[in-house]
Amino acid sequence: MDDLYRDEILEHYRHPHNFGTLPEPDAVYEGSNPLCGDRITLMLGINDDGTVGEVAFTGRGCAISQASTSMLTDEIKGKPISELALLGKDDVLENLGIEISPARLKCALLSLDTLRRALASRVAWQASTDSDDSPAPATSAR
Amino acid sequence: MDDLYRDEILEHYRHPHNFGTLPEPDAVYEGSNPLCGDRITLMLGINDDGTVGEVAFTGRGCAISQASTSMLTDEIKGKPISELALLGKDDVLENLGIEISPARLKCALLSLDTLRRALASRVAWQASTDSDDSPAPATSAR
Amino acid sequence: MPPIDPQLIRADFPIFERDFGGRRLAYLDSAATSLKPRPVIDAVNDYNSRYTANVHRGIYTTGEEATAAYEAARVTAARFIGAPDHHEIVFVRNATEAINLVAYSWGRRNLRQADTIVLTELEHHANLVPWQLLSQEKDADLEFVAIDDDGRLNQQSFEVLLRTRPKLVAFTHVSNGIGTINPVKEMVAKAKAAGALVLIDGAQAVPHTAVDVVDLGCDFYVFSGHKVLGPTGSGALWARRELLEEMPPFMGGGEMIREVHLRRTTFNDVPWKFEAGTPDIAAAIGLGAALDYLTAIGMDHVRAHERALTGYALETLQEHVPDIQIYGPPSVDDRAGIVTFNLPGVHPHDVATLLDREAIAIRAGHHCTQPLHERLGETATCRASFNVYSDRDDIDRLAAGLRKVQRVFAGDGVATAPVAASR
Amino acid sequence: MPPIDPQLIRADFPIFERDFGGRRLAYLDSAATSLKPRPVIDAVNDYNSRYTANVHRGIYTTGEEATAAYEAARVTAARFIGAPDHHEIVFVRNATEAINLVAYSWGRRNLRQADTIVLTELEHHANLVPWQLLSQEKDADLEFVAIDDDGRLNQQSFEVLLRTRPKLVAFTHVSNGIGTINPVKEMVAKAKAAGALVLIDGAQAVPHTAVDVVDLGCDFYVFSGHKVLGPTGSGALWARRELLEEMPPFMGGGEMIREVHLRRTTFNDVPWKFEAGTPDIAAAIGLGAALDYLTAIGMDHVRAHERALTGYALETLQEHVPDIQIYGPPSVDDRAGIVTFNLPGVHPHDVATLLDREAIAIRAGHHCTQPLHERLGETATCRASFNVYSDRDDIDRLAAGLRKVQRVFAGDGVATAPVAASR
Ligand SMILES: Cc1ncc(COP(=O)(O)O)c(C=O)c1O
Ligand SMILES: Cc1ncc(COP(=O)(O)O)c(C=O)c1O
Repeated sequence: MDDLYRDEILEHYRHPHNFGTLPEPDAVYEGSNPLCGDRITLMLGINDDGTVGEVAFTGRGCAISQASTSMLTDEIKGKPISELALLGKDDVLENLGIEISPARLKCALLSLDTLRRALASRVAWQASTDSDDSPAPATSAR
Repeated sequence: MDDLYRDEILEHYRHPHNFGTLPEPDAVYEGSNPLCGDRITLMLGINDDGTVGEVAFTGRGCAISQASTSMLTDEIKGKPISELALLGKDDVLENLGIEISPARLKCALLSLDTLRRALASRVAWQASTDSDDSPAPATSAR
Repeated sequence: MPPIDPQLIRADFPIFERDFGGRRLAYLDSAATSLKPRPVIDAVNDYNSRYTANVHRGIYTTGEEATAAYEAARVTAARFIGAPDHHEIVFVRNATEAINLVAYSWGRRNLRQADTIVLTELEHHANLVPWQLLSQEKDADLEFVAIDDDGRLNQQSFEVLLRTRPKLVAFTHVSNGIGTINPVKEMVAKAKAAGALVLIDGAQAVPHTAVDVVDLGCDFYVFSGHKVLGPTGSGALWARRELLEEMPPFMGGGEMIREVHLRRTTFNDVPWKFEAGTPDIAAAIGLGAALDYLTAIGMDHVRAHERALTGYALETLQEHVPDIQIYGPPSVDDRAGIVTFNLPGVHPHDVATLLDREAIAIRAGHHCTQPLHERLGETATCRASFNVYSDRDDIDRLAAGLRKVQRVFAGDGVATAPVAASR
Repeated sequence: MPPIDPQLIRADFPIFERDFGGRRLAYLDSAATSLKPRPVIDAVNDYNSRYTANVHRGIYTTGEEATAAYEAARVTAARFIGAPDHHEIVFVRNATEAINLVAYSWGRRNLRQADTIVLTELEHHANLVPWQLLSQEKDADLEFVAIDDDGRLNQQSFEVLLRTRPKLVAFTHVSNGIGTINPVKEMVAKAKAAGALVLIDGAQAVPHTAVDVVDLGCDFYVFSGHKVLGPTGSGALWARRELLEEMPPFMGGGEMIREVHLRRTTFNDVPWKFEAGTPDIAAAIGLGAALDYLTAIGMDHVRAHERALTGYALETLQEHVPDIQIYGPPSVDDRAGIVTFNLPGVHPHDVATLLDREAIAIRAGHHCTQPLHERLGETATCRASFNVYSDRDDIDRLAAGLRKVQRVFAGDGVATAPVAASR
């Protein structure tokens, strides 16, 4: 079984990194996978230089979705947000480092999908307001 | 092939007995089998003593339905109408004297079905009028 | 001696000959779909390779054979559920289509604004969404019988709702979510006394217990063939003949007509009025074979076997899997061959994935019963469900597999849910 | 060398190994349903005996295999008819269900009182009755393109009807009644120019000729799997993605939902939004195998083979069967592998019964095209129809059989219709 749920994944599941909330996030999104009931809320702080500052997430779900989110939050911290668009499915799967069957792909990719939508909602929200100090609206996806 | 379409059937088909119309029938019915397009109109004269007098039919259809009707009209002539209710599927098939496959059963039994409905419509019509000298209404069945 | 020897039965199911990493399959997802025995596979095969033809039209040998086999399956289906007249059996793709047929045909004709339909919180989405669509169209009301904490329908809530004098009451015979066997006969009697028509969703009942629609006293009864050892694409709607005769057609096309003119059409007799187009002939014939197979075993034996197995499963899991949480009625008398559970701190999807490595197939998710899961306070659960071919070995393997899952997740010795963790 | 060797092809169809009174079957009713080749039979078998499971839900090996095979069939079906996106393929039971789906979902949402739908007098009941039901509900109008005496659609009549600016134009690609191949692409262009959406009934086209829905330019295209060497219970609706996305659901239930609450539901993405309940998994997988089989042969070869065979049939029957009356377009360019005819003085049912004795299967009746038959002035006709496995021998046997029928009916030397007789 170790190849399927290697220790690192279980470790992230049991002790997720960046688990919690940000009081004033610059981008927020609640992603969900209704078939599984997985649900995560991702929050990003964005620095003036356009890099990711603080990151946090809350939510419930399976080991795969939780570990994938935990790993992704580690990965994006400090990165320019312009680079985040380059993150793809393969990066997420590489992080996990285990074989993901088609039925579990949605679990693995919920983190990436939520990140993309958080960034997109920030863009949409920036376009609709000129203020920068009220938090981005949290919307529910999918 | 002879067992399937014995000469007698073909003879009835080519030269149907009692083919034609009655000017003043006491019972009339147009029966049809929409799947085949078979259609016969059966007309009965009924004597004062309750026996079948003249009988006639018109219509188009396959050899089985036409021969079956031709034979049936021969058979009922002179019979008390009270006895006609006793005529069943087996009598018709016996008349034909050949094996009828399930798909052709409707062709074979159209004659009997039309006879029954002609008698039923006469009863209904008698119940609804007290006059005896106008012909029964021709209604279309099935 | 047990009435059913699963060893012998399993020999009829070719899937058990397949090698799954050195093991035979422990198939515990029979509530989703059942495996197929050889007589069913052969019946489908036979139609596809020896007498392939359309039905009701061909005046030739294979056409008559196909028609005879198709209509014989209808007679078999009628007999299997105690329908007095095989003209009352409409072949459909599955239970879902059967319910939609009733909603579209009977529902659109008979439901009026502010009329009420009573459903229950236990329903499969198939017995919920069609009524939502209908009630939205008609501006009618839906009401729901509540579930008690032990997973049974609250009869008092039912009786209160009946005071609204609903036009229709529709509920499941057996819950696919937690296995509850509802007291259908009594519920039908109450609903009829309140003047309602009653539809029963028999998708999880027909495979597992003897059903007699006349004895139940209901108006509509539906089931899926693929859950009762038959092929996918088969299923049946039963309804009382007068109802079927009054109902307008659902789909239009060939076969359901009597005479067609450009601007007007007269319709065929029941049940064909509801079977537009070329039916799934192979599936219907396969369903007939499945029901014959079960009749030969005897549905009382099937029920006894599954009841015993369910009891064994409840005991074994509770004894060998610490902290397991099991949902649904505690007594096997109120429970079909379905055991729904959760392991604290482990998501059902992870359970299913790890069990799959042991060639154990269970279902993880909401099982198409989201409202029930809301009621349970869970977004997902694990479900093990049985059929004639299931045995104690399947359950022993499940228990061992669940222990393994717990050990994997314990890791450092504590099974902690991430919800408890915090930055 | 012919591109298709029916001898070789026939070896793939087990039904030809069956003995019919010492003869092999001359199956000339392919327009009703096609025979099934071994790869299709095996694909169904395989699902039923090796990886039986429900789709889209099971987190276990067989569930993933079943899902992969089912969704692969969708991709195959999309490619087979040139659909740019496999999400545009909705699996249905048959062409009839596909048309009803469009009538219920698109039609009830978009059709208004006094709107017009243009159909043709050639249509199969499947492409007529659903529109009658819809137009009755909506108080909309149906108009019908006339048929010329040679069995082709009158284009002038079509253009006149387009001036009513219909909401929808629906017509058959190939007539199952008399074999006419309609000039679909030009008709679509005219209809689109008039602002209509266009639905094409491809039930008789997909089995016999290469189809490219993008090239045709239509909005909806439907076909049945069982006529294209696939299993009964399979079929597809193709529609442009935007249309499918805008359309409300047809049937409600599992699989077609995203989130279900007691009183409100959100729906799944297309195409699953339209696939409520457990689909006919085995049939869809079998359909995929059928389309792969035909792709390997090449649809251009299929068409060339059937075109040649149709030419041979027209010649042979006219030459060897005195007085035979043949309906439909004279040129094989305008005619698919369907030859419809009558023997004067012999009812089609009698023809079919007598041919059956020779193991020749033809169709006798109105072929679900009563309005066309009214137009022909016949209540019934005989129809011989071909597929890849048909050959000249079938046609020679048909011609000889028809001569025999004529001899039986001649009897006394004259074939007289009873209509001519009189008391
Ligand atoms: C042109 C045409 N349309 C529709 C149909 C209906 O097909 P099905 O019965 O498979 O729904 C047929 C088949 O008879 C057909 O030939
Ligand atoms: C209780 C119940 N009703 C209805 C259904 C729907 O069955 P199908 O998907 O075969 O239409 C199911 C199957 O999941 C069920 O368990």
